[in-house]
Amino acid sequence: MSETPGEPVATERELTMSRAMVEAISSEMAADEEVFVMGEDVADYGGIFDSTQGLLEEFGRDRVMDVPISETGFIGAGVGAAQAGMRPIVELMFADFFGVAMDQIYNNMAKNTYMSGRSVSVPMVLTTAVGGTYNDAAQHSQTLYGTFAHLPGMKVVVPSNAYDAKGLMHNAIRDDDPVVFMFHKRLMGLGWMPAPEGPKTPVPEDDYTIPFGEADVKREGTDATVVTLGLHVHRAMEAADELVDEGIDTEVIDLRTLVPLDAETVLESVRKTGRLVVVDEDYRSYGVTGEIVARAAEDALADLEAVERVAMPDVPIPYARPLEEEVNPGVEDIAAAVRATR
Amino acid sequence: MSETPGEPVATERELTMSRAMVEAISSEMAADEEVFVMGEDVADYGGIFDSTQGLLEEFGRDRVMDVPISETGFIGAGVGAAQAGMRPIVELMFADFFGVAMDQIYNNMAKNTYMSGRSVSVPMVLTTAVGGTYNDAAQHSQTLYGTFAHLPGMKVVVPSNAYDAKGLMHNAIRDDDPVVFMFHKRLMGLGWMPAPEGPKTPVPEDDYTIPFGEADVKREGTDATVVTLGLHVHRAMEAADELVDEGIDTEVIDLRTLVPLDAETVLESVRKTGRLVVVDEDYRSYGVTGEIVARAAEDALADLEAVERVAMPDVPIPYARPLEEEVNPGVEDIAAAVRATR
Amino acid sequence: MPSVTELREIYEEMVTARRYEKRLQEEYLEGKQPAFDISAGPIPGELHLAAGHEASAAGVCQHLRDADTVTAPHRPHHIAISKGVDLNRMTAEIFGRRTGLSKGKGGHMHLFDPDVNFACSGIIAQGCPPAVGAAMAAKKRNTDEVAVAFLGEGAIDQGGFFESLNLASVRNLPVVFVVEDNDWAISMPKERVTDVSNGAQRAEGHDMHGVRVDRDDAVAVYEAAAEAVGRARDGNGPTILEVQVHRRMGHFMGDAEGYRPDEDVEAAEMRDSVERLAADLRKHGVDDDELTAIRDRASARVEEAIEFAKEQPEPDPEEAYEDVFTNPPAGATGGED
Amino acid sequence: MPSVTELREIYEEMVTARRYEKRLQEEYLEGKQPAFDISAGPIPGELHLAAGHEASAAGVCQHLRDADTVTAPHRPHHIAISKGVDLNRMTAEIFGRRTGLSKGKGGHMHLFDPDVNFACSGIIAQGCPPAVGAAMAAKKRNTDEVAVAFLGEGAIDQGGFFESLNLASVRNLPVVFVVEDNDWAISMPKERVTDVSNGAQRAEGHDMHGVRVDRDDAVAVYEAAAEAVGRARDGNGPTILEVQVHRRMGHFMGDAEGYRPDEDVEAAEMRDSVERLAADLRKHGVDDDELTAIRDRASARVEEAIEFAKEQPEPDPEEAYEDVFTNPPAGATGGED
Ligand SMILES: Cc1ncc(C[n+]2csc(CCOP(=O)(O)OP(=O)(O)O)c2C)c(N)n1
Ligand SMILES: Cc1ncc(C[n+]2csc(CCOP(=O)(O)OP(=O)(O)O)c2C)c(N)n1
Ligand SMILES: [Mg+2]
Ligand SMILES: [Mg+2]
Repeated sequence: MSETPGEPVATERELTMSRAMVEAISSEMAADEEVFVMGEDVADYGGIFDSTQGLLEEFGRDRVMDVPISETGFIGAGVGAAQAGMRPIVELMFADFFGVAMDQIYNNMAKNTYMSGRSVSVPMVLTTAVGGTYNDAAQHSQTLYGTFAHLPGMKVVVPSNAYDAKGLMHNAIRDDDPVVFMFHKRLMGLGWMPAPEGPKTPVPEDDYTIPFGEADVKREGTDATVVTLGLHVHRAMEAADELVDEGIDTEVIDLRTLVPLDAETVLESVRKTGRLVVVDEDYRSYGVTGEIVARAAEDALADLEAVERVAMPDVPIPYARPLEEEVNPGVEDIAAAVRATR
Repeated sequence: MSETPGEPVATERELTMSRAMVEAISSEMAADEEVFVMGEDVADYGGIFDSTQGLLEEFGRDRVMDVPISETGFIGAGVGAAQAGMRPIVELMFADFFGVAMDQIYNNMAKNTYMSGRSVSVPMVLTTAVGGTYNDAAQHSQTLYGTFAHLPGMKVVVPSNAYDAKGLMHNAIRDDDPVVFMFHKRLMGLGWMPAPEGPKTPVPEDDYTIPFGEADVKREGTDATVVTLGLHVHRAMEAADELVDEGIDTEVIDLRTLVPLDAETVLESVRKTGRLVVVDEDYRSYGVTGEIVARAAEDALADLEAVERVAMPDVPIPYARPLEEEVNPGVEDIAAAVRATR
Repeated sequence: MPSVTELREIYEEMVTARRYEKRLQEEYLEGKQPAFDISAGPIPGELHLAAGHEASAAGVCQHLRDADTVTAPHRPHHIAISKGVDLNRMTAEIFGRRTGLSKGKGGHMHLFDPDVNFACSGIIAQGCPPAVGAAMAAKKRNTDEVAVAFLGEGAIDQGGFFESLNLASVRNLPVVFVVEDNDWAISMPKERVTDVSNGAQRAEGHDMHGVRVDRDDAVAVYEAAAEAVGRARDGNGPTILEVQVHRRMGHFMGDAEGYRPDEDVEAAEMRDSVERLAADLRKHGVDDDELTAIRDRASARVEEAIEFAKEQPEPDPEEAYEDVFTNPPAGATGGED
Repeated sequence: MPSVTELREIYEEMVTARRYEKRLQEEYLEGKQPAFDISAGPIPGELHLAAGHEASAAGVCQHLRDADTVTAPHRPHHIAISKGVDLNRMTAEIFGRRTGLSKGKGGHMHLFDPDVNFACSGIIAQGCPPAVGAAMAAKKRNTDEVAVAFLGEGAIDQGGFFESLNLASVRNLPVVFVVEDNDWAISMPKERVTDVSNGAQRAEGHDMHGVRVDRDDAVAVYEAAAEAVGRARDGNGPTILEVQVHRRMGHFMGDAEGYRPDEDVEAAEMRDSVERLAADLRKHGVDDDELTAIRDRASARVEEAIEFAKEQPEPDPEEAYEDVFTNPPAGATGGED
């Protein structure tokens, strides 16, 4: 799993996902003066979702910069600084706000490498909070995984636990390309938004990287393949546990990165189980679930016996608890979909 | 096809797609004072791609408004005017520019109906030019079909010919919901960008509507189903003609609208042919081709014998002719994909 | 200068808003004890309270009619109350109930009341363009309606605000941009994010009018707004009206404000526009009994709204699939899950 | 006041740019006769020429070094030339050749030359934020490098411009925003889209410096730019520098300019900054022979670049799949078609 020389030392130390993410940032900032952090409320507040907690104290205001509520301005400034050779980590507070800055994100950040014939690089990390489950409604609950993954030129990373978050963040900062690092609020381990079991994991103190494009088989199984990411990795694992009692042995795959996509691991699994369930917190149509199903249909059609998609339906995300619970795929929805493949 | 009382009178009069589109707008403006047009260069210029040609002369500057290069400002103003009961037609000159105004488009225009529990409506048409083939490179050649279709709350229309453009535009303006009307530059019949054979069709002088969510079977066939939209309808027809000589009888489906999606017509065809080829000018991954394949895999898996996707690969759109030709799916690419399903 | 009757109305709106938010806060925190858990308790989601902002909304909206449009940001309650939004249904919405303004779909940042042309959005400055559009509609229809966009001082660095200024100015539209300057954008003090201490100065880049009310004072706001709204109504174009207000609480409930100096919090508490207006009213001969009566009436109305909300049913889960479209397509996508 | 040597350099850049674009125009239109077909002829895509804008770029860039950053908009050639972009490789790029600056992938709106820190973008005003970022990098690294963002007068209504002003101002960054005011944004005259006739006035909303050069005159630009660039280099913050220029042609090749009064075209042709500078040079004792020699040198350089470009090979189709990433992932998505 690790690309750094030597395996990370085994550890019992458990970290929340936010601590793990910050540890990677802090280590890279200490190692390289050119790495800096910029965003709204990243300094004194430490990030609304603790994504930069403690960095101001460690590195000071010059390297941990609060900026005006001007996402086009400061994300574009990140692009400019990255092209000048620095390695900015820029935070878009919620992925839902992408619409005020999307031109910088996808017309400059994502395309400049290609449009320049690779004479310039944009070694920038765009961190952003995603996801629902706490009733923040239509403008603050989306994951938008499909929206970012669809547009070429950005690597798109979605960690589901602390161990991965640290390794993927190290890789993101060291990568010479723009990386969109989408962290799920519910996984961060915030005091005011308890995380489920799972994302808090043992995390080695040393640096280590997790390469992009390597999905993680979280649970091996022979009867059905559940492909998912982010928060829903944990829900899928819970569903898989539940299904054991019914004699259904589920394989659960955590994609970890959407771009690059590890289609091979998905295909291998589908060839084995013949049954594919894709679970996504993003909208159902024209997104992640469609892509994964299409990959399987293209390359493993003969083995495919059943296909199910479990995703946010094509509605804006509602506010009231029973409504949000209805649309956000739950453990029971996943279990039912697996059953439906039989 | 028509929802207006009585069938449109048969006609020999042929119009370009741009003339047909403008005819619908003009007729609706004459009928309803609340319809107006706003955008960059929509007045004296008549739209860079002739999408508003002649409207200034007919309706004057109050109803055909040039506006500053402030897409967030004027698209958002369209939302406000629509919520106040007017029926604005707002032009985003190129779909590629969505990133400077996406928040108004998908956080207000698309979501306000739902977020208000339908106490407000947003009867607005967002027109926008899409597509490549003339070497306008990475920031002016995209279709972004998948990007718009993925986000719920907007109806997404992609006409492939003059007859459809008029009927769909009438429907778009009369619809009480936000409609994104994506017209392909290469189909408009511009003097300086010759259209292929096909989009110029007979167009009745009377008003008529084409309902959303009804795909058009352009060509019946028994051996393979090609599902596509926009410019590539014409390329698929050409490929189908070519394949006849090889004894392959291809069905070609023009989706016409992505939201709502007429999955039923696609499924019926796939159940018949067993072979599905999806052709799209948008990027391959996490977009239209994945969705259509997934629909077929979900609901017609048993009938599905082969699946192919022909789309823009996941690269920004290159400038030089041989490069753009390589990435933009051509007639030969489509024919080859159909052959590959056998 | 507002009449005494108007002063009483303004006062009543302000104490209604203050009382309302105090009660919301109590309800919100209930069930979030001892550890604050955003997903627990009777009120879902985030909650941004506006205690200390009331003078701005009350002073401005005194000049507005139901037909005039108001757009508000993420901190909308005081503005909604002054604009005359139905308090019962608004509260039901905030509690996530089926009879809420948006049937429980919108929530506290997405309140819509078309009867009084009120709407809000949770995205910074993005209420400005729709307000410009409402003003555009008014002008096209030749009415004398106006539109007012409220936003925070942190929002005046956002592109959508500037584009709105320019569009309003070049088209001479009847719109007023009311900037509530509470010195903070979450944890970021104003001077960290802009060099301009008076936000109304942004007007100078657009040849439009800009004025700042430097005290947290409803009467001063009323007077400045009289001019700004009057200018718009008379067809004389847009104005930026910046108003000094004070954030008496955290940015949202649960914000411990570790970044904020104690003196700043104390200062905000000292400069209480509600108290100031009460003193003004006393000067105009309104006695304490009458003030108490107003406050009691406000409290009663607030209690009624909260009672109403709590009695309302929650929406059924399947309702989540409704209301995406006003004209739902026959074979609509989505719905299944 | 520029020295005579500097004046000569400025003149040479201006005539190079003028000549260059004349030749590009000829090449572009070749193969598009008799009917204009955008997809025909040796130069692909759109072409936005800058004849009449030269004084701005030449006057400003005279103060810049290779290490300074310049971002340009959709009309970039004169700026690229003044910044010292490699003319041969730039031309090869415009012709869509494999040895072009971007290997034929970028085209005329997406020219990148990292050797002289030049980049452009086809999206209005969106070169401003990256220029601010380059200035931020310079400041963090404690160099005295500056960044200059060029844009049109139509672009100063775009949100990204304002956000850049504010960010540059509050962080006191070494950046100059050069607004080339040619009175037109495609078919829209300036007064139709903003009330502000002097774009430098936008600075007032941000407490930053703003200055307008009201004549299309390289010497005046040089002097104003000396101050603006000097201010940036000395750590004294950003400036808007607006420069009156003239659009001598259509917005892009193929634009028949039906919307534009004949007098406006004539006026643009009369006010020729190249001629004006030649007259200045003559006043400084530079004789016609020398001017002719400069022009000949420029022409020769232009011919060489065009010859070079035409000799270059086109890219192979498969090269389309390369260069998406600097660190391409092992099992990359994309590629297949
Ligand atoms: C475009 C966008 N960026 C960031 C946010 C997150 N956010 C919500 S409120 C807020 C601070 C707003 O400050 P201000 O405008 O001064 O209003 P206040 O909260 O002080 O009333 C921020 C940054 C957002 N909602 N939208
Ligand atoms: C965000 C965005 N909106 C619209 C356009 C289309 N467009 C290209 S150039 C142009 C006019 C620009 O005018 P100005 O800034 O004055 O520059 P000029 O062309 O006059 O040099 C427009 C509207 C664009 N490229 N980007
Ligand atoms: Mg504030
Ligand atoms: Mg211009």
